[in-house]
Amino acid sequence: MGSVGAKEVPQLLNEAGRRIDGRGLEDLRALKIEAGILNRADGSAYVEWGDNKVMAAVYGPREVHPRHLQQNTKAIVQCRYNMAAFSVDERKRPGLDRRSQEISKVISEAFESVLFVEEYPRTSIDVYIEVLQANAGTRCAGIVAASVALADAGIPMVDLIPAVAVGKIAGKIALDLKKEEDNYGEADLPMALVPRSGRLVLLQMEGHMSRPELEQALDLGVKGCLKIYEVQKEALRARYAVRSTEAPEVAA
Amino acid sequence: MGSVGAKEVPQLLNEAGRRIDGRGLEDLRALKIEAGILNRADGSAYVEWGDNKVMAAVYGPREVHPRHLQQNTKAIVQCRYNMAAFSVDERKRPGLDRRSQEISKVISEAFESVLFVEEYPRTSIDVYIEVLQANAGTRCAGIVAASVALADAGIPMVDLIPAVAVGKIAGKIALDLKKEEDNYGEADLPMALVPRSGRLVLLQMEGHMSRPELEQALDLGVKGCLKIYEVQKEALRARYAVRSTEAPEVAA
Amino acid sequence: MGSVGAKEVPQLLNEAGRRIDGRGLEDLRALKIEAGILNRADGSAYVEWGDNKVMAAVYGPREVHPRHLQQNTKAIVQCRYNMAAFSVDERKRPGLDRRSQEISKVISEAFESVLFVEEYPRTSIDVYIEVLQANAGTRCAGIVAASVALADAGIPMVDLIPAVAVGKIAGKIALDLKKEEDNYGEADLPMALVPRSGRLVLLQMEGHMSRPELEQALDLGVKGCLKIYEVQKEALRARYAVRSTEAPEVAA
Amino acid sequence: MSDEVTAEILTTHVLDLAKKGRRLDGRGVDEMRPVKIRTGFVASADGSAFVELGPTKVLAGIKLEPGTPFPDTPNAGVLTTNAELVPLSSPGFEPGPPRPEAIELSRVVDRAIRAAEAIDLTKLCVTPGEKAWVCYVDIHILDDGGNLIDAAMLAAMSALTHATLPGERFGLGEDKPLEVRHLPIETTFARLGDALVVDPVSEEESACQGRLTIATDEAGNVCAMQKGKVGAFSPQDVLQMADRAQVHGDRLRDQIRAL
Amino acid sequence: MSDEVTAEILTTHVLDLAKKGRRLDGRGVDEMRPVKIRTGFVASADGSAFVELGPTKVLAGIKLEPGTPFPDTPNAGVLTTNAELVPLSSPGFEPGPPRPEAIELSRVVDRAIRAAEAIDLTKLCVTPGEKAWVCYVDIHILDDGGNLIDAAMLAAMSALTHATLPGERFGLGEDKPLEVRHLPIETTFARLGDALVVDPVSEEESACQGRLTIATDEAGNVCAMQKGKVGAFSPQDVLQMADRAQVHGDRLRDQIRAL
Amino acid sequence: MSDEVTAEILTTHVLDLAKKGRRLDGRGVDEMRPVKIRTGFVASADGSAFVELGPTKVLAGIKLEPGTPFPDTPNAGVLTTNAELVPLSSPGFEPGPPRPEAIELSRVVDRAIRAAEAIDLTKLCVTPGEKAWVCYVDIHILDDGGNLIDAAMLAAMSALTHATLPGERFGLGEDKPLEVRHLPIETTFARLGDALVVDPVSEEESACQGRLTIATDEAGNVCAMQKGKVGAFSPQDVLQMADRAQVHGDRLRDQIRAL
Repeated sequence: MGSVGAKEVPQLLNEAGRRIDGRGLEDLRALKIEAGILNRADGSAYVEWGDNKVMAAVYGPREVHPRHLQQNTKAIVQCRYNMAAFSVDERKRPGLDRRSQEISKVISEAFESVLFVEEYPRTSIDVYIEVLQANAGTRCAGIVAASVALADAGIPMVDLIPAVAVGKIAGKIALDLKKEEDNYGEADLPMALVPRSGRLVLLQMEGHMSRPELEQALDLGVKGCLKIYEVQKEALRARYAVRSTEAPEVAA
Repeated sequence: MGSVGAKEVPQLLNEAGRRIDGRGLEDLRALKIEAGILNRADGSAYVEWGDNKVMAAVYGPREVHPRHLQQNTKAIVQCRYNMAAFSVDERKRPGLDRRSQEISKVISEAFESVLFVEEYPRTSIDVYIEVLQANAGTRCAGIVAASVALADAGIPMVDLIPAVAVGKIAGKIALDLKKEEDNYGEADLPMALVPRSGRLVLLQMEGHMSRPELEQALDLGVKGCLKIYEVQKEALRARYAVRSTEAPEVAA
Repeated sequence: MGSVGAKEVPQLLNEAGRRIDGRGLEDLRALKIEAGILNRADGSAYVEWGDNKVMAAVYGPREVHPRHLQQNTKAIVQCRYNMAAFSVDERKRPGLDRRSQEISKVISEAFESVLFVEEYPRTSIDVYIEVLQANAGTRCAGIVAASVALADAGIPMVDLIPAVAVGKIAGKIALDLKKEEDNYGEADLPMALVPRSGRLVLLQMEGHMSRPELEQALDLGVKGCLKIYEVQKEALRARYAVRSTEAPEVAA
Repeated sequence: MSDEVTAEILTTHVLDLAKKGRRLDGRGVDEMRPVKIRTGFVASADGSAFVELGPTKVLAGIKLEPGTPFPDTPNAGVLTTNAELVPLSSPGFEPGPPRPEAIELSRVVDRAIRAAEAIDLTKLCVTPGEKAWVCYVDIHILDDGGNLIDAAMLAAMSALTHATLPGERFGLGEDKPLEVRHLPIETTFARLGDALVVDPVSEEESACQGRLTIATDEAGNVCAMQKGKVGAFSPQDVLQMADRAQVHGDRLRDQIRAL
Repeated sequence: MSDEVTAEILTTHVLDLAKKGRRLDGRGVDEMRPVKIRTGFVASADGSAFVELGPTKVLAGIKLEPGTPFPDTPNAGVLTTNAELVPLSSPGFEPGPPRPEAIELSRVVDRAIRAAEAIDLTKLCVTPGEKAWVCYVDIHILDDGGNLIDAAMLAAMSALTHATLPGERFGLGEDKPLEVRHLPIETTFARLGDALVVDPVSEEESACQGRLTIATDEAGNVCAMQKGKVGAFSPQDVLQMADRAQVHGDRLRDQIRAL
Repeated sequence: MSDEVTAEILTTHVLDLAKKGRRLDGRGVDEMRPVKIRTGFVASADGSAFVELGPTKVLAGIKLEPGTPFPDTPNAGVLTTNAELVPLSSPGFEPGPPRPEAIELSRVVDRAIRAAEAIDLTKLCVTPGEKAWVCYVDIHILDDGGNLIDAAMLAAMSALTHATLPGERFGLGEDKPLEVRHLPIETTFARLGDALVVDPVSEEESACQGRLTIATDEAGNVCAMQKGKVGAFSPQDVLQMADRAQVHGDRLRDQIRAL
């Protein structure tokens, strides 16, 4: 989208309807999720998704810092999305820029929509997302990882929330854009779904979509999320399997 | 005053003793004050004065943030004078620069001099001034607006405080400088008066004035303030008139 | 040390084994210490050491700001090492850069190692060091001054801590480097000693030293510290002498 | 009574009203508050608009100054949008860096202007790679009566639509109107139970179970969306709101063009 | 006893003394504390002065470096004044951005130097629009015994008066004395009831009902004024203090010139 | 039980163990935790290494970009090291400017690389005084299991040793390996009573009476030292640790070179 005045636009879709990495319009990039990869955090997960590498950690429910943010009737959810300086082509200055702060806000709101915050008044549930290598779709990868990390931390949720971006390339609605598609495509629409209710807790969009395209994009995104949901659950099953093997040792 | 190394100085006073906008040395620019123009604020006022446009809002007395600034024996008065990015010829970076912070300080002290702060211990009276369009004399315009906003908020004061700058152009003492006069004049002396006591609660000056000129300037400034005082009172009368018309409706 | 790509290296040691200012390898620069030079501070000292001029002040034990840093079982020691903008050849931007923050940290830890912090729970002992003129060795000069200022403030310590840097110039271990020696030398090793225990509470090093050179450097540094220790004690004796002369007057 | 208790009672009240198809200020579910726009308010700006959306008051000012293009877009000018919740606007002001709400506001307005390609930035290039116009859109929120995003966007687009490229001031040719190619409008909805109300007031924003902003253009495209606040929407909700946003957008575009 | 109670008792005491024409340290109403000035204190600076005003201690250092003139004054050098209340100086230090008192101090000193045209900035231009000297005046407050403005101004003007333009260090000609055209001095007064006392100590500044600083030059002009603190002055008060400031200023100018 | 009480009990336990020559995790006094290094972890970086030192996890990424040499070293490239204790790594994270621990960590790693002359910065100069490579070493602490300095240094040197100078991306010649001249390694010790234990875990760092980090190079030199934490060391302690640091350093250098 941000390609005003840029020089050459690559061919994003070939004659056979294949994308630059060979995928069809409705295909996801390869996705790998591992839960419980950090020792200090209460819950954690690592996601490799196409060329994205993202780590998430959860701390809490715990005391609120700074104290004046504390709420008497519920937990607050504080998400911090951050990109490593070396995660992108041109080195990014360390620290939270305005983009990161906006993303942190909408992800915080997405998770607060599925956490039972009233159960933990006066506490904070802190969700940290570090993008180690970025290739479009990092906020969705962050949500996917953080969902699993929250489950790994044992924090009750309505549901895990899968997330994916749908876009428009060469006039067609396509699932899960990679970097070149995001840079030279016509629209980008990231979303996060609560599978149990069929409702969206995160939704952003920029570009151009007609009303029928928007309908098609939402539909494709929901389908994509449901596939991702399965991978998330599988990662948690693998994690619990390890834990239950470990358990006897600890008990012995 | 800040015209070191500048190229051409305009003629600030013609043969007939008229200033570039046709005023005589003791004339004020046109002044219009409207009270109660904002909904959320406890009190507010809007001032158009020559080519200045300034808005003021008052909140309080209310809890002090941050808490450690609270005083047990009196209210604190916190003024924040700010210029909009687009209020000046060359865009100003948003945020409080050192000039704005200094002006905020002296205005805070001016108002604390006329407010009954001992009546409201442990609270803050917050005065916010936004300069939307600037043409010399904005701190005085801000004080004029804020005075009316404080009265509109129903906060008891010794008196309203009118304010005006006196300057020196082409060797003569002149009232209420506009931008070119301020830029190319020889002195600028902003002041704020308590009409009831005849004393000054704000006084600054830079430039060159001999002892007799200083006396003349103070004298002219006091006269100017007394004219402005009438416009302030008129704005409040108009405001109370509206309110008293409204009152029966509310009571009915 | 920081001389990558620099043009010409001066001759740091002549044929007679003399350094650029005529000193031998084991000689200190001239050192003058005056205690009690400030009125407001609880304790203070001024040090001239070669071309260094450093002032130190101590406040405390007193209430901790900000409050959340307070510790229930001991005093915290907060040192702030700062260089004046005009203290170096090229003007330094005012404010604490990362170097100053690191030095502040290691000095804080050095003093906490000799103060009876358990005696003053929930308080802060604040040590301020201002470098007014800098010529290599300012952190050591700051420690020397701050030690005396702490004693002047009457805060009990295990011992005064003298400090000095040892370095390597033209392949030889040398005591108390001055600026050119520091810039073009091969190593710099600042240390602070507790004479009573023979132990080091501050130790840093950068450059190149073989194992035998390191041993020689530590040995030379300890000897240098013991000389400085005498000057510190003399400064305090002079201070107490003034005080005891003053005392009768006060009592009268 | 504590603030939290007051807030809870108000939330319940707003949601109860919504169940009966009613709103706090008596409006219909799809009824916006009246919009007043006054352009040319600030003489020191190259374009400006004072917008009232019911009690909400917003002032936008445009400044155009020569600068350097970004290295990756050497043939384009630069657009910078900044919204400030100045402390006049509500009792909630705190000193310090801008809060997430203010950052989101700036970015959502900026994104819609940019995504709709409202300004052809290549027209703002003076010398490729060297000199280009920087277009600053500064938005002052003066009185917060709710739905700041829509009010800020109306102010920004009204100010841009009536702005001047000040060539003479910088020796870069004659003054001429800034060219606005498309006119995106943002429309915000809040979910209150099953109701999706347009143009929420502050109390509705606090009570809502999800807020959605949709930017449309005059060609019938959706150009930007932003879900905010805790809560969720079904895809059907989104499509319904997109249709309604288009209607509101078209009406407001007419109003701006008629100024 | 709380700090506030202590402060109140001290204020009452100071005001009671003033009624009888007396002051805390026994001085007369128009009597300044002794001024000691030592120039050339800092070898790394291009000019410096250590000033003691009674127990108040201030160190000013001048640095001159080549830089770029401001676009609107292409023929002039740049003057930058910065005063720091370093934490040695009093128990009131707090980390963080400079507080309003420190900002006011810097600006009041800067304004007087500038308004009096103490330095002819056009003489600091090297190549118009391209290169000019930047003159940094950095002031360290080391011991706060009250009346920092006057002490800081004395330090700044003493340091400037004995500063060197370091041409050789930057390949810009020979070293030569920095030319000081005028010698403004600031004199500060505090109102204690009906008394207007010169050169207030800290306790008098806390107790006062208005503080006024007046800068004069050697030609008998007032060049700058700054009212500070809560309180008020009649125009007659101001004129009386202007006369007294001129006398003190002339005396201190002689002292600086005699260094 | 308060945090402070818990900490005190743990400290006593750690020190009691040390008296008997034992450690919390069963290691010997001179035994390091196992080191796993994976280079090339981040494709967007010009060099990277993911290092595990027991449970401690650190990721370093190298970026090389053209920039301007410093005026006082016109013939040299620029090295910049930055370590971030990202909030994933431990419960102690607080928003705001980096804390002294993080600053010390960055500077200690930076100093060792620089003092050992690991990179010949003159080889990174492109055009003297005008263009030179800037080498950014960014270190992310991901999981804090203690002894961050050694882990960060291992990650930095592993990433540098396997980094590429990306000439092609910037039109500055062919890509080629970044030349690493020396391979400094840092080894950290903690004093627990009379014991000097290598590679302390977090609890040992909290309990210790002094921490010393020693960087050695392959020629048997000590290149950098940093004493941290409250506590003290005798010169004999320092020499003993220097000998031990050399042994550990040589072993880890072999491990990095064998990657």
